[in-house]
Amino acid sequence: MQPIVKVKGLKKYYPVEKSWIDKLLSRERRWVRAVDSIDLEIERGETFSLVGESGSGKTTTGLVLMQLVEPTEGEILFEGRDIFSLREEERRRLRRDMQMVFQNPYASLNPRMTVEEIVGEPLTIHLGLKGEERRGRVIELLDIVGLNPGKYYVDRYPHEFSGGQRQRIAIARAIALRPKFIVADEPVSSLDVSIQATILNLLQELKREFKLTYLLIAHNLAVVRYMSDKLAIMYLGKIMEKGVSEDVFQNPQHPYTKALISAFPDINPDVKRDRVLLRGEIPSPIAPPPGCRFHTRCPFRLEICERDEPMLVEVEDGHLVACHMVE
Amino acid sequence: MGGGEPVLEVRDLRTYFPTMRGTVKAVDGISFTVLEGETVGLVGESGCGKSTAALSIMRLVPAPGRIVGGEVLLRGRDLLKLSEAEMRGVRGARIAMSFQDPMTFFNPVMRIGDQIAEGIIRHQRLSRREAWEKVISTLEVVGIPSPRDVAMSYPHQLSGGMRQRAMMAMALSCHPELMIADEPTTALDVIIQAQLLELMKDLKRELGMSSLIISHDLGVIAELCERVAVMYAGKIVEYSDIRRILREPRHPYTVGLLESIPRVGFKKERLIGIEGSVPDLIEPPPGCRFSPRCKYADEKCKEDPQLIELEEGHYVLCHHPVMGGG
Amino acid sequence: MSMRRYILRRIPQLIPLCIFAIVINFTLMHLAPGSPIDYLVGGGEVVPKEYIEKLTREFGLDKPLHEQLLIYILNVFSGNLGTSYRYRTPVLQVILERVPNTLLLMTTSIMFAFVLGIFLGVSSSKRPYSLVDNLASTISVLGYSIPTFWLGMLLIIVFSVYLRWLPTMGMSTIGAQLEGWEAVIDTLRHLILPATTLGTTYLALYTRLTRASMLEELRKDYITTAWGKGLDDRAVYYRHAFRNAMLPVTTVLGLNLGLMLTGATLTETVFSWPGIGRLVYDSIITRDYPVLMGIFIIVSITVVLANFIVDILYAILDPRVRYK
Amino acid sequence: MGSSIERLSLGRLERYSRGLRGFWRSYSRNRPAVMGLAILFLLTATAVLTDLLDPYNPFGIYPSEVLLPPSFSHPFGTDDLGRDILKLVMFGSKTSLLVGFSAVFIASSIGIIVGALSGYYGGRVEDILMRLTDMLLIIPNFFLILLIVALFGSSLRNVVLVIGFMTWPGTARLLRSTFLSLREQEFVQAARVVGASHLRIIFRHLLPNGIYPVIVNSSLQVGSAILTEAGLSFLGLGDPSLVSWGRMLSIAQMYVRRAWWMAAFPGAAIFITVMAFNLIGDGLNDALNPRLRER
Repeated sequence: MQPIVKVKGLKKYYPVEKSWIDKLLSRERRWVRAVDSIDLEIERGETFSLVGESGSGKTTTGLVLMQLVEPTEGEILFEGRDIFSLREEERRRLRRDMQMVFQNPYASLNPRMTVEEIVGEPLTIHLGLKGEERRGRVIELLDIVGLNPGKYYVDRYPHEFSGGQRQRIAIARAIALRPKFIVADEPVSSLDVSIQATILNLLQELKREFKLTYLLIAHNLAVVRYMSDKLAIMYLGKIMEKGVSEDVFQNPQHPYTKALISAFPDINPDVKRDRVLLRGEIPSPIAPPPGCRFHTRCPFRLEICERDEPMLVEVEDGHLVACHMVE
Repeated sequence: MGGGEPVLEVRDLRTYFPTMRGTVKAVDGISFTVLEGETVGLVGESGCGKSTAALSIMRLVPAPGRIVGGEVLLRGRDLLKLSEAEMRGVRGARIAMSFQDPMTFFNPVMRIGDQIAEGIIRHQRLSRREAWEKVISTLEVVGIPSPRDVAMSYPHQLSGGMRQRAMMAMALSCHPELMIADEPTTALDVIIQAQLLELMKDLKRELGMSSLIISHDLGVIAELCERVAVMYAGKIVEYSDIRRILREPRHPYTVGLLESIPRVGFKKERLIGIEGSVPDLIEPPPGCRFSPRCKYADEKCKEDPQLIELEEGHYVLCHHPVMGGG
Repeated sequence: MSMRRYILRRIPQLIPLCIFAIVINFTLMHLAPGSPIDYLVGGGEVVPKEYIEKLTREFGLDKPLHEQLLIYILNVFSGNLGTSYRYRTPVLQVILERVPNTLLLMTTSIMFAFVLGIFLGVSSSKRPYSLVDNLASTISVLGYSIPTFWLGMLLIIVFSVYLRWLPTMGMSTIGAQLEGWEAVIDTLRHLILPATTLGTTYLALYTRLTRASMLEELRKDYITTAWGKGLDDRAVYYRHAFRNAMLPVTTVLGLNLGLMLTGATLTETVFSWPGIGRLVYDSIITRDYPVLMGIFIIVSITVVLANFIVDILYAILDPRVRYK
Repeated sequence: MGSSIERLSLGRLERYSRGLRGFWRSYSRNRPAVMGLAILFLLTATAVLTDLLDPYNPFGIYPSEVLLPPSFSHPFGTDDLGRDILKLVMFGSKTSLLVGFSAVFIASSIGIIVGALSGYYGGRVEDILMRLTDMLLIIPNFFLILLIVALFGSSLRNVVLVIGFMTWPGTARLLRSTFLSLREQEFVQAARVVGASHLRIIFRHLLPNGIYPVIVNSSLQVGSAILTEAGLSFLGLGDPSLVSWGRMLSIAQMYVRRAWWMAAFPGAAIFITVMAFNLIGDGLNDALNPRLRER
């Protein structure tokens, strides 16, 4: 079957501001290599997670996918069509199929719009709905996301809602046009733990009900494990490991993945884990280390790691790792 | 571990904020104790009053908030009865506090070293040069590889992890009897968070300090603390040692909280979560504040529950404590 | 980044600003009714023919427009701003003669306003809505709204006309041949009213800015940290809040320098203080356009330079700018 | 705010009136600001009604009544031509308000357009626009206005146009910086994801959230435009065919020793008017600033 989303050789470099001295000396322009050549395939109906720390490039990947940012290089195929070769009009139509849920529900809802206007906006833009018809649909959507009865909520402003409720409104907006694919960028990380669970469950239910495909962007490995079918671990703009979620969690291959998993504090009081502690901090994406990008912090570093960049290699069925150790 | 004299005793502490719409009872009668050499956790979701509780202990509640009642005993002496000048001698010297986001909690135009030295100069009457020597050695203690460079830096030049370490160093610099850490790892990435958690465990072993850790993350609390108080809507709803709370939570809120947390350790088919949202603290629900979200709630829950000791050292504020764990 | 590099990086931004002012002048000269010659010698009265020819040559008025502009810019940079119609001397000389007087007036008022304004601003920020705060707020609202020239006239009416304590106008008593200390005291007596007038405007500005900025800083997290270290009021307010509060104050003051010069102009007019401002008034009355244009250029360049200095000051105060 | 409390749905009209009432509640808490508003009403009424009620000719000469001090028949006294100062002051209000409002209308329109465009699109043209804005912002604009008015004539129309065209950069800068920060906000990105057009984003999402500082600023700008006009007139660059407070003061200068009232009353009028706008600006700022609103 054709994957719903296919990312090929995606690169996104942001230029670094040059001072006039640099211009005068015609120094080379420097780039922040936010995403540096990654490939992804997302199958219909699955939840694919992008995992990494801040600065890993996971959010940028999501923004490019949602056409909020133009890629530097590479292509993105949605149902086989390269979205960046489409005309403006077609691209806008594509938004009916691709939607997004943002990280911070306190920032993602326009504070001067009512819930009806917020959730109804895509309906007006794409279907030209107005008045009672639109209102009815919005109420329906609110009921679906668990804000029921919807009619008590349609006329309120975002500031009258708690964080969890706001995220529900944002989700209602995202599913308003019955999209096929949703990018969820850290959808619960700014919510309280007890609320997180309810939102995650809602996302799961909606996925089943509307046959959605998710790209989940998250740093919380526990959330990722709970939600995803497949995942890719990113570090400094590159994919370090990817595969079926359970394979990766039960049998992590890349030292970075191991470090990530062991770093996560757990509430199980009986397990004493041996942490794979990493030294130092994530290097600057302007001048990423040569060879394997992770070698500066890797506890198992070999000489070759400083020279050659490891390729993604399949270690078991569908489980790929970019590390010289496993080659 | 533990078992010593109490360093800090908080009794029936109340801190209220008058607002246009009414009084917000941010902290509404909480009591707990930190023993010599012990680490106590204060856990709860945003808006439950845990940070206000910490600021109340330091008597740093921002206006218009006010401590309206209770006692804060530091080795038996009520801090709320001290004059402002006496209290200044306590802050930073006997109780030190580190804050959540070191970027905003450091003065942006002052060198890190000067900011740490300031407290040392104030409390230990050292010269600037001597203070700086102490700064450097304290920065070494918190595992900063090139302490001199870091001391000479401005906050924006450091990474988040470094800033958090420097913040730790600032709190430790005067050897306080009690250290309060407000969300010590929240602003950090997992890997850096792990580094910091290990550091805090090391420090605890080496210095044997008493501390109070405030966090929304039970995982962090579970790694660092011996005892934990769970806060909900301005009150402590459960209070016991950490293992007992994780294994046999008794308050429905604690149970719900534990069931909401996804684990990295194993895949779970379904999380439970707690429906509804944190109540308005101006007009809290009558009786038990958790009752509107509680599946066990009944008529009785409209009355104020009392803190009961279910077994030794395990307190619950509930009419219907859950039996047999979550 | 070092301070030197920072300054170096800023310098090229100055030149276009200066040129911009000159280009405006040049454009106005050509757009305004009459020929550019009128705006180089002024008047409209009969000017000797050879002088017109000399100017035409000097400013290349027979050349194409873009060359003229270039010649004009070069002329301005070498100090040639034309000739005053009224004084029959080079404009630059006329203006420069007045600069010290304006500087005396402005520095006196600024010093008075700076010290008092910052004191008021800081004290009112310590206790918002207290008596001091209300006083400071009232002063700043009043001082911000009061027309400088009116305040000057009121002071003259009260202190010179009715009380007869202080002189009405000028910088020195006319006719009195004073020397040494007596001359200094005489000047100071003349200075009091204009300096108070001008100072009131600045006072309002400083008080308002300092108060707002201090309140903003005192709300920030690092202030909690400072209290948490056990520091006393003085350390928290001055070592921490004040230094940060001065950052926006310096920027806004740089931008408000034009406003301050406006105040100076109007004050000088009221008190016949022989500075640049009074020169503006006299030039308007006598239609001495070359001087008026010259003043615009000089004032613009001064403001641009002052802003440059403010920027550097800012970088000294704020390491985040320096090390970006 | 009590999100669990059930409330019946509200109509659009009711929502707006609710918003308006909320605004007024916080605005009216600021007593000086209410006073400012009252003064503004009074002034507007004066400006409108003077013409209608009193066909008094402000340009006549009354030699028998020259320089009379305030009295019952002339509460503000008379000037050097024997005219009643109270009436002149009333006539002057029209000039001041006209200059203030129209100049600021021009300045705000330009400022909003330039600021919105450069804040939203931020391309090459906008770069240049912003350079121009910054330069105009630094160049001392009173001197520039003065120069232009001196060269091109001091008719009311010129004065208004020049003030209007020279004072927009502040607004542009303000709106641009607001737009720049709003543009990065998630709700604007969300609008893009939903497929909103540029115009829709500007008008439905950015402007409603970014216009408030501009409104506050405009109110303050009316005050300073009035001051600028008064300053120009005082320096002899006012419209000679109109009564203006600044011109009255300019003439009063010559009679400072003999007739204090000639200076006192027109000046007080300028002072009170400018203060009214400043107070209104402060009040709007407090009422529209969400951070201060909850207190």
